[in-house]
Amino acid sequence: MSHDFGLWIAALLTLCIFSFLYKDNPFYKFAEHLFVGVSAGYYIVLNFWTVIMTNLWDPLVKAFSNPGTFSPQQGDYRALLLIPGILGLLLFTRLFGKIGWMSRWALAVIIGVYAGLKTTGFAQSDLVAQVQASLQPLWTGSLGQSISVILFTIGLICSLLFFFFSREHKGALGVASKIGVYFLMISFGAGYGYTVMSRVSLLIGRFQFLLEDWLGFK
Amino acid sequence: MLHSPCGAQGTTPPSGGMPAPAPASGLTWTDVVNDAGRAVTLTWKLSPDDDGRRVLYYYIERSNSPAGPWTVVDSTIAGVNTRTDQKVRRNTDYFYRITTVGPGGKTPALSVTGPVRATSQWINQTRWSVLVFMVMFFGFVLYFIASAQAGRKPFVRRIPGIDAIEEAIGRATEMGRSVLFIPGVQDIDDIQTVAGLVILESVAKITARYETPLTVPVAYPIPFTIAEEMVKSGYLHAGKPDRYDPNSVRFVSPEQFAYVAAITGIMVRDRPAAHIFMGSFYAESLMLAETGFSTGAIQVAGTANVHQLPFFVVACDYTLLGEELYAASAYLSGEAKLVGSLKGADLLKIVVIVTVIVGCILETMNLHGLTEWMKTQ
Amino acid sequence: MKREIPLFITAAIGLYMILSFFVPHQFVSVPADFLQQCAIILVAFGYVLGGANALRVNFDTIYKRQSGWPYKAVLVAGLLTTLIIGLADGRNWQDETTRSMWIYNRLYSPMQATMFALLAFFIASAAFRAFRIRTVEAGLLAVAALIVMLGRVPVGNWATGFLPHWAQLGTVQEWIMNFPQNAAKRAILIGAALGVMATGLRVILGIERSYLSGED
Amino acid sequence: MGLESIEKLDRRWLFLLMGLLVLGPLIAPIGLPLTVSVPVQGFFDTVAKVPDGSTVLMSCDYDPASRPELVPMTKTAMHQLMDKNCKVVVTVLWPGGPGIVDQTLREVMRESYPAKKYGVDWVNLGYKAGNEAVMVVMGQGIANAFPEDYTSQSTTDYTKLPIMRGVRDYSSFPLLVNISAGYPGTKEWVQQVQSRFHLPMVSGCTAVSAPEYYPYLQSGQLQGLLGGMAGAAEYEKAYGHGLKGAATKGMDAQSLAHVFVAICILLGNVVQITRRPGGAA
Repeated sequence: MSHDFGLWIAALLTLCIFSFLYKDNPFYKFAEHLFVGVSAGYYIVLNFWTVIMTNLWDPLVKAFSNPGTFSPQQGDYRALLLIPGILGLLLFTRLFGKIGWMSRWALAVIIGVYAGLKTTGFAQSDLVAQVQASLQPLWTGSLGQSISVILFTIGLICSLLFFFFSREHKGALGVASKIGVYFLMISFGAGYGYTVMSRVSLLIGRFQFLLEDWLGFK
Repeated sequence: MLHSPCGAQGTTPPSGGMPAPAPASGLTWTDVVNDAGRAVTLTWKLSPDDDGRRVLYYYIERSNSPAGPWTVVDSTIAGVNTRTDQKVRRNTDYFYRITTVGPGGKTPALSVTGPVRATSQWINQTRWSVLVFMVMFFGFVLYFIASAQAGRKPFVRRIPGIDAIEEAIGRATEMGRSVLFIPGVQDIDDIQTVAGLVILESVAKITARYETPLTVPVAYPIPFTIAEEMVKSGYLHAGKPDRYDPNSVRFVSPEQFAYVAAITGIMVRDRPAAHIFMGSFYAESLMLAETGFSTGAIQVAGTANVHQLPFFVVACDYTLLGEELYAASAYLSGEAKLVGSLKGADLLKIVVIVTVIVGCILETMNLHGLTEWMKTQ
Repeated sequence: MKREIPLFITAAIGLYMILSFFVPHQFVSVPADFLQQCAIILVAFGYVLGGANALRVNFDTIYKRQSGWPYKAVLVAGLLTTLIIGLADGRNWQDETTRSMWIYNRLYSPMQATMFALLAFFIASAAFRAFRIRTVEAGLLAVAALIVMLGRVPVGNWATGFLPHWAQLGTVQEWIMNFPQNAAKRAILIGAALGVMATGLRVILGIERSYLSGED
Repeated sequence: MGLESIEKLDRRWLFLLMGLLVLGPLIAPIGLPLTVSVPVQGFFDTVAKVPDGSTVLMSCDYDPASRPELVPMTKTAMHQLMDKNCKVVVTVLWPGGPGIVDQTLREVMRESYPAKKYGVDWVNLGYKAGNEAVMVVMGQGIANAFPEDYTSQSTTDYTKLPIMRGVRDYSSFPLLVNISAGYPGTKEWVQQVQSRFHLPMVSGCTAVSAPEYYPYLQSGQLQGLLGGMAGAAEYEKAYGHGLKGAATKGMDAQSLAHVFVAICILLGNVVQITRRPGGAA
């Protein structure tokens, strides 16, 4: 058995969480609340040191202590970081009822940036690139391979038709979307089976921690 | 990037009496296109001694004048004759030379290349295909929105998973228990979170109408802030702003599994009768859905994360798959404008299918034009 | 004005970000980088709001002695301790020997790994209940799951070792992943991309704007 | 137990069974049938062909998250090399790795080779930041990239670390053993070192990244590949010597768990079919 105090804490918390499998109990409740508190605190600290200090405070200090080096056209827009600094402080107006509407400016900036970025990002990586990758020769010279590719193409088209919203799924569209559902179901089943391995590995990892590190069982 | 701690000064001791390698030569440069003028690509002829023993690396050295002083900006291993310098300032003249490094010492190239100048471009030439698809899509959507506003409300098929949301809330009301809404485990930069939060507004409208308590634990702070607005707005639009409970929307923790621990706690202790999962989910999907199932609640889920759909499909009563999640907000609101955008997406699906069929035929005929055109960077 | 200004900000920034995807020139790309930086910083400010909400809700419960209040006290204590130690540790709070790292290694990371490991159990209980072959769809789901799951461990190949190579579980498993599974996955990705684009457009054009429409 | 009681089975029985099936083999391995596949045999044979007494480079590029898969490989490889009286120089390119790697190797040495000495028969040079750049610098001289070992002793002080006397650059090693969890790892070693210095190389990697490395195996750039826990277990079998391998135990647990989930699916269906007269679905 280990004589490391920290290891004991870690092992006991591990057991507290496993106890949830039997039923909800005070040990699990304790671990759950501790975990929520510690992790929330951790993320606040993380964002403070890695974003607020690194991306905002340090560049601002540099920009204002040494103004000569400020050159926006080369991507050095440090002094302008005052803007997000102020908008960020405006977020706190939410805590003071009446003027809470000012926080929406910050929200508007965040939403605008991500809506624009993701719209183009997905258009490229998940629309054009995925379609592009699906353009493949249907006859590859080998019968087995060709059948697989044709099957792939049919599956792709039918599954896409399943997502058709503006027509009732009847007639030809009904047949195609039904085939699409079959493909989706195979995909979900396969996805489930594929994941079993890594989940079991995680459990093995936890048991090894308890057996080897904590109990010293080799 | 200066890789070597030995740097340009070179402390490599000559060993075994091997002579310094012959220099590399013929350095040429091209400006990297489709960028903001921040990179140049350099290509050179390998040293004649580059035979696997006598040359170790090439240092790429840069200077602002042909006379030096030279700084090593990058290096390649022997046998590699090209590198892109991504640390240049645009519209600035540079001079480059290649220094060949071997066990026997270092030899700078005999000539210097320059002035080298990186410039920026106004359009990314590799993204025309994306632009075409996007313009087409936006055109379709705007057209159908306009036509919907003109009074022609487009038809939308039933989406059972979405109808199930109201049913689930109805049952929670009958049982006198609450509704639990989970807007996913990702931050606002994931558009699924936005979609989930938009659905939350419709859900809040229904719970306000039925006067059923609503609990919304949120993982990240900005979605939490928006969720507050959404729930307030839902209660306002249902005409019951006084029923809004400021404690119904709670910030929990961005740590995925701490968030899950808290939610499973709510599930087994408060016993909500309806669980609605709408947004981006990862490994925790199965844990949420299985624990939720064991409490006997009606569960409706929706996510576009392909790898997690299996777990919702097997453990929830209804699951919105991929695009259905995004369609849900339009469908729930029933607003003609929003529904118009669904019709636009359908039309683009036809375009995609035609592209796939035509593209596969072209590829089979050994014509690669379309595939090449659709390659992006 | 309380609604129009935010709507205008979202529309202008959103369209600008779309433009910056196609135009690499510095007049466009540099402000676009700056806007992204802004979003990251604003999101970080949000954490303080989140922390304040967590403390308010939980202090409320503790103060009113509602059921489970001692656990809420554990939560608050955990949050404040981690926060104070993390700030006191200074910039190098993630060094190997700090108290923050002790909290991370001994509290945070074992609990996280154990929660994650619980999935192995749920995967069994869901399999028992949910893979019942009532319809063709459910049958495909169950059969695909069985093949892929067994094809990924040596036992599967051992059990089908007498068959020709192409019919062994490992090979079939790989084929399912590469063709049918991939086809459906790609269709979902393409559909979801259209959904993202539609949602993005609706947000940018201000058709979807409830996030800006509280009571005042 | 009647079928109705299976139908109403408390899922906690399933949890318990799952827990026991994973825990059991970890305590008492059963040794389910394993066939050593070609890439694993290649790994074993390549290591076996290294001249006895030569110095081998082993880069352990992973962190604790990959422990169940990669630690057993590391141990078996160390065993195989030590049995041949080889000397082993260990490097780490993952920031979270040195702790677990050092602990693993010291354990192997303490338990199985107490006569061999740190600094003489093996050395752990620890972690160096820089990914591929470190590989490149190592080509100039191992001591240039790693001026100190994990215990902060100078790698050029041959009185403390006599093993380093015979180590100059990649040409000092007849073999590179890479245990890799992703980036930087096998792909980078192949591109930066194997293809450049023609240093024979074998790799052990996680199950997730194995398909990515198969092409290197086909092209002969890798002489052997261990993929995930299954690869580690097969390697333990190939090595033999009655090694009580963690991967063999883990693989037993993994296989039993998979079979158990499969039985859950089948049992669910048995209940389903027998519940309805005629068994029609």
